[in-house]
Amino acid sequence: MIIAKNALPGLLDKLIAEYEVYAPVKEGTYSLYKQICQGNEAYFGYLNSKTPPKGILFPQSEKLFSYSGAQMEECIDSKKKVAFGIRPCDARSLLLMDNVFKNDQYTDPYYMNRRENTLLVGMACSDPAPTCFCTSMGSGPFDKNGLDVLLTDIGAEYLVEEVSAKGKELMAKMGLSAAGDSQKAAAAKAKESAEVSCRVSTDALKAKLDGNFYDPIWDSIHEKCLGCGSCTYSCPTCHCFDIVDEAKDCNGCRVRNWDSCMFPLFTLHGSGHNPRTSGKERMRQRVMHKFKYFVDRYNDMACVGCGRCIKNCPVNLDIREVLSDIQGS
Amino acid sequence: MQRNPYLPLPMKLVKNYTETEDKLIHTFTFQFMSEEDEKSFPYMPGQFAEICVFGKGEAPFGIASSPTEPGFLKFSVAKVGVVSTALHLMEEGTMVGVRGPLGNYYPVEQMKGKDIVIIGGGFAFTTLRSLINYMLKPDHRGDYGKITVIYGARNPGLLLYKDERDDWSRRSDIDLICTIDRPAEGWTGKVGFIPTVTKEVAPSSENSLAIICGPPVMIKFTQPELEACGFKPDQMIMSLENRMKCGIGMCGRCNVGNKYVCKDGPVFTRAELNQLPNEY
Amino acid sequence: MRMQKLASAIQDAAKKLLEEKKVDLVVGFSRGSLPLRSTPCFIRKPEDAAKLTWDCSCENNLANYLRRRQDRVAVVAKGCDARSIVALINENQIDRNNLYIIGVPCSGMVDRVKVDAALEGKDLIDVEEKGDTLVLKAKGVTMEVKTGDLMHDTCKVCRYGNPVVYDMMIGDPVPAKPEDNFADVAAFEDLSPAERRAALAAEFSKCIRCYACRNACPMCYCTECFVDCSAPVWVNKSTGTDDNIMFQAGRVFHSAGRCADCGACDRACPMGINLRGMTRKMVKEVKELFGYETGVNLDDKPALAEFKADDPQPFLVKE
Amino acid sequence: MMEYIGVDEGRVNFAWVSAAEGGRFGELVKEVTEKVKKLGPNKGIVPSQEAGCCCGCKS
Repeated sequence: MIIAKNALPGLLDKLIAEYEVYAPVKEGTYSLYKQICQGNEAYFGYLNSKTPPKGILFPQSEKLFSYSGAQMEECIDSKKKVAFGIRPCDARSLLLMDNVFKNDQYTDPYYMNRRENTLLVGMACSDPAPTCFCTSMGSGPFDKNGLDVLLTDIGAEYLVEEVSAKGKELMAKMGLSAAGDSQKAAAAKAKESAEVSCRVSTDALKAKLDGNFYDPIWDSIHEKCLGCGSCTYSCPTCHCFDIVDEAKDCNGCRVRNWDSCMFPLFTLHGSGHNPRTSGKERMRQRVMHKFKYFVDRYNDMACVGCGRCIKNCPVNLDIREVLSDIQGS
Repeated sequence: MQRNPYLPLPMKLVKNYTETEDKLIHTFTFQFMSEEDEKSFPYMPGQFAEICVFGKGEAPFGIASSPTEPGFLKFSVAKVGVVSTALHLMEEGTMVGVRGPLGNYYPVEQMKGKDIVIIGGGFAFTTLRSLINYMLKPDHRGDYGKITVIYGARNPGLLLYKDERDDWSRRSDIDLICTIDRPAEGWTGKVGFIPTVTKEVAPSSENSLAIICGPPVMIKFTQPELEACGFKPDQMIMSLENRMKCGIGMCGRCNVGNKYVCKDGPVFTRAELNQLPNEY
Repeated sequence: MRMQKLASAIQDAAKKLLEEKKVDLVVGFSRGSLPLRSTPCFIRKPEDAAKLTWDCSCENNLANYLRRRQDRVAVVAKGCDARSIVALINENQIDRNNLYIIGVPCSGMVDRVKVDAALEGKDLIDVEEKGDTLVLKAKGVTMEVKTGDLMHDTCKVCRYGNPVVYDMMIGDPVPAKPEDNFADVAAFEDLSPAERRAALAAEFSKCIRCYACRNACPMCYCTECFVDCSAPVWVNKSTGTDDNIMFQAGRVFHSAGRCADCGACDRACPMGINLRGMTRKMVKEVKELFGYETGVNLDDKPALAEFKADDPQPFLVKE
Repeated sequence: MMEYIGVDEGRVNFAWVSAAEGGRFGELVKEVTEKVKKLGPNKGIVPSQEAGCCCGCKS
């Protein structure tokens, strides 16, 4: 199907009537995923948002339940949502996170409930950024898996391809005109021309990480890292969280916040002992978790190559260089 | 959708008993509110639970009571952080939340037909008490061979479960050896660090398993003594402690190597630990 | 090409220091992995000194890496780094005789946020320095911009471009800039409390509590930061706007008389929040009340560590 | 600084009272209490519409 660019706000308004619609909104020199009230607030000028759309399903601060004394009241959000304009790499990150929030014994109701009630309307990347390396991490500028609908920019219009049954059912209600052959050809041409310039080889990575825990290379890798949480909080596949209570005497709520393995408090024992004392252990944990432990447990690398950690690092510590240094050592 | 794993089970504090002379460790007894609550909490020795003090927070503690003692849960807690301090000041009758049972448990099946050596140090004797009571239950006792318990602490005032220890020392089917680091007046038992006492007792490693719980330094020096007695890595079982929040293998903080201490542990054999980096 | 001359001068200096074993480590900048980005680097072998570079994007404050070091270190320090080093020496965090300072006069570093704004979100592919302008190349866009327009706000009012302390100076001093009149702070002060609250709420609702501002600041080195403290909970760890503001206010209070206004917090913030809006208020207060500027000379004691009889007390309630 | 980030004037007061000046301390407390009472309840740093629930979660 086809939708004209200037008709997009109208389509969004139709969606807003039925769903909570999240779309990238312009915020100074970058865009963020926010819930929009009108279609025209959405802005697709930036290639990708500053912080990942995982915040829609796994918000940075989320009330698990509120209580007064022993009376507890769950706050599970099961409203119908649409994440509009999500890039293929972010969609893949949600697939990776599903492994975490639904393991063999437990299911996280907060994330999974939202996950089942959220439709992912994706937008293909016509010109990927120099920091993108999604094709090396199992995704791609036009990769469809994880998405319900995929929009492709062909000049004045978007080609709309339904990917999943839910996507088909959603788009059927929108009453869009069918796509002509010329538009389909234009979309195919756009697909060819979208070329991810950066390649990161990872074939020797897992084998290397299996054996190099005590390798002195870790001393040099972390040296310029300031230990802030900027990379982990802008990463779509980082899922670590902290649970704290916010209460006055015995009324309050239990809150789940994002947490980062780069903070010392992450592993500080009550006795004061901290297994990860310095930045070296913490940086090693971050790389090991994404490229070895996650692979050991879920057979996938916890990275989709979106490049946000490269752009947001205050000291330009580039994960691509870290990976090539490790494989080269 | 399954039960929400983050929601604790309401329980009532019925006993807040000061366990040690220096008042740093209290044993708390919580009572289930209903029969069906108790059924939703089937646990085994070695597992732990997150105790939620409303208004303060949540913290993980090993379950000290044994499944063979129905109706309540016991925890021995040292006063260290926000939650444990709030627990220590809690009057009996207050409601708390308990989330669990979490983690794996001592391999009771694999221990059947074997001699068991239990070595506990300091206040890490909670889950060991649960295991001992579980094994001493009349219909379980027959499954296990000789039980030797070596339990040490800095001074007599720090040894937990005084009355139970007297009962165990009177029994013939369990060999309890209590030791303290330095001589103290009025103490008639052994004196010496746990590694030296282990050397003296020299438990035979033939068809037996050793379970060690205690501060890392104690484990570090006791392990070679056991190896000297012929214990192989897969015959030594340990329980690890790490900072935990979710307890269900999602929040990503308690991992040692690719294993989550809260879900794949806290009980590991020395052989498993040898494959993991020593980052704990 | 002034910057190229500086870069090779720095390389030679570092090479000489390492060869003569005067220092074990040289902390400087090397080319970053992105255009117009340089990244801190640690040189231990003389032959690696060639990696060192100097251009208008060496924006990080290297004083962060010099605290509590046992080995002898040389650092390539621009004006603001030197002030932070002096402040840290005054607080006994750096041992002066273990530190060799290679001073580099700095006329200002480029602000990435301003480059993004100029390119309207397109990614920078290449950059070329031509005299005092920069040619920015992105996909389908090439523009030439005066470097002065892209400079950090800090650098526009920086009066200490020439390092205040150094063992060796590279390149000729830069002309001093006019007195800083804290116009931005005065403008914010003139707003009504309600307007101020609304402006701060809008700014700090973007904060994701990644603590890059705290970790990039050379003066923030507490072992347990008040944010991580759980007994008592000074600030909630969730990202409520009021908690974000209280976190930043707490941080600013702790930097009273210690903040050298180097702008490292602003540069590190991924969300582009104007943190200096708050920190500079404290710098202005300390300057007005005690006539004290941080990190300007070595024998100064930190402003709040000493008192004089004639210290003004305008804030006391007069009965 | 507190006023700079939006706390209304008059809510933050400093005074230097020696341990001996009991009377002066009493007066000061009375005076500050009246001043703050006139200002009314403190609406907090963030405009009220967002400080509704107890934590920062937007949900």
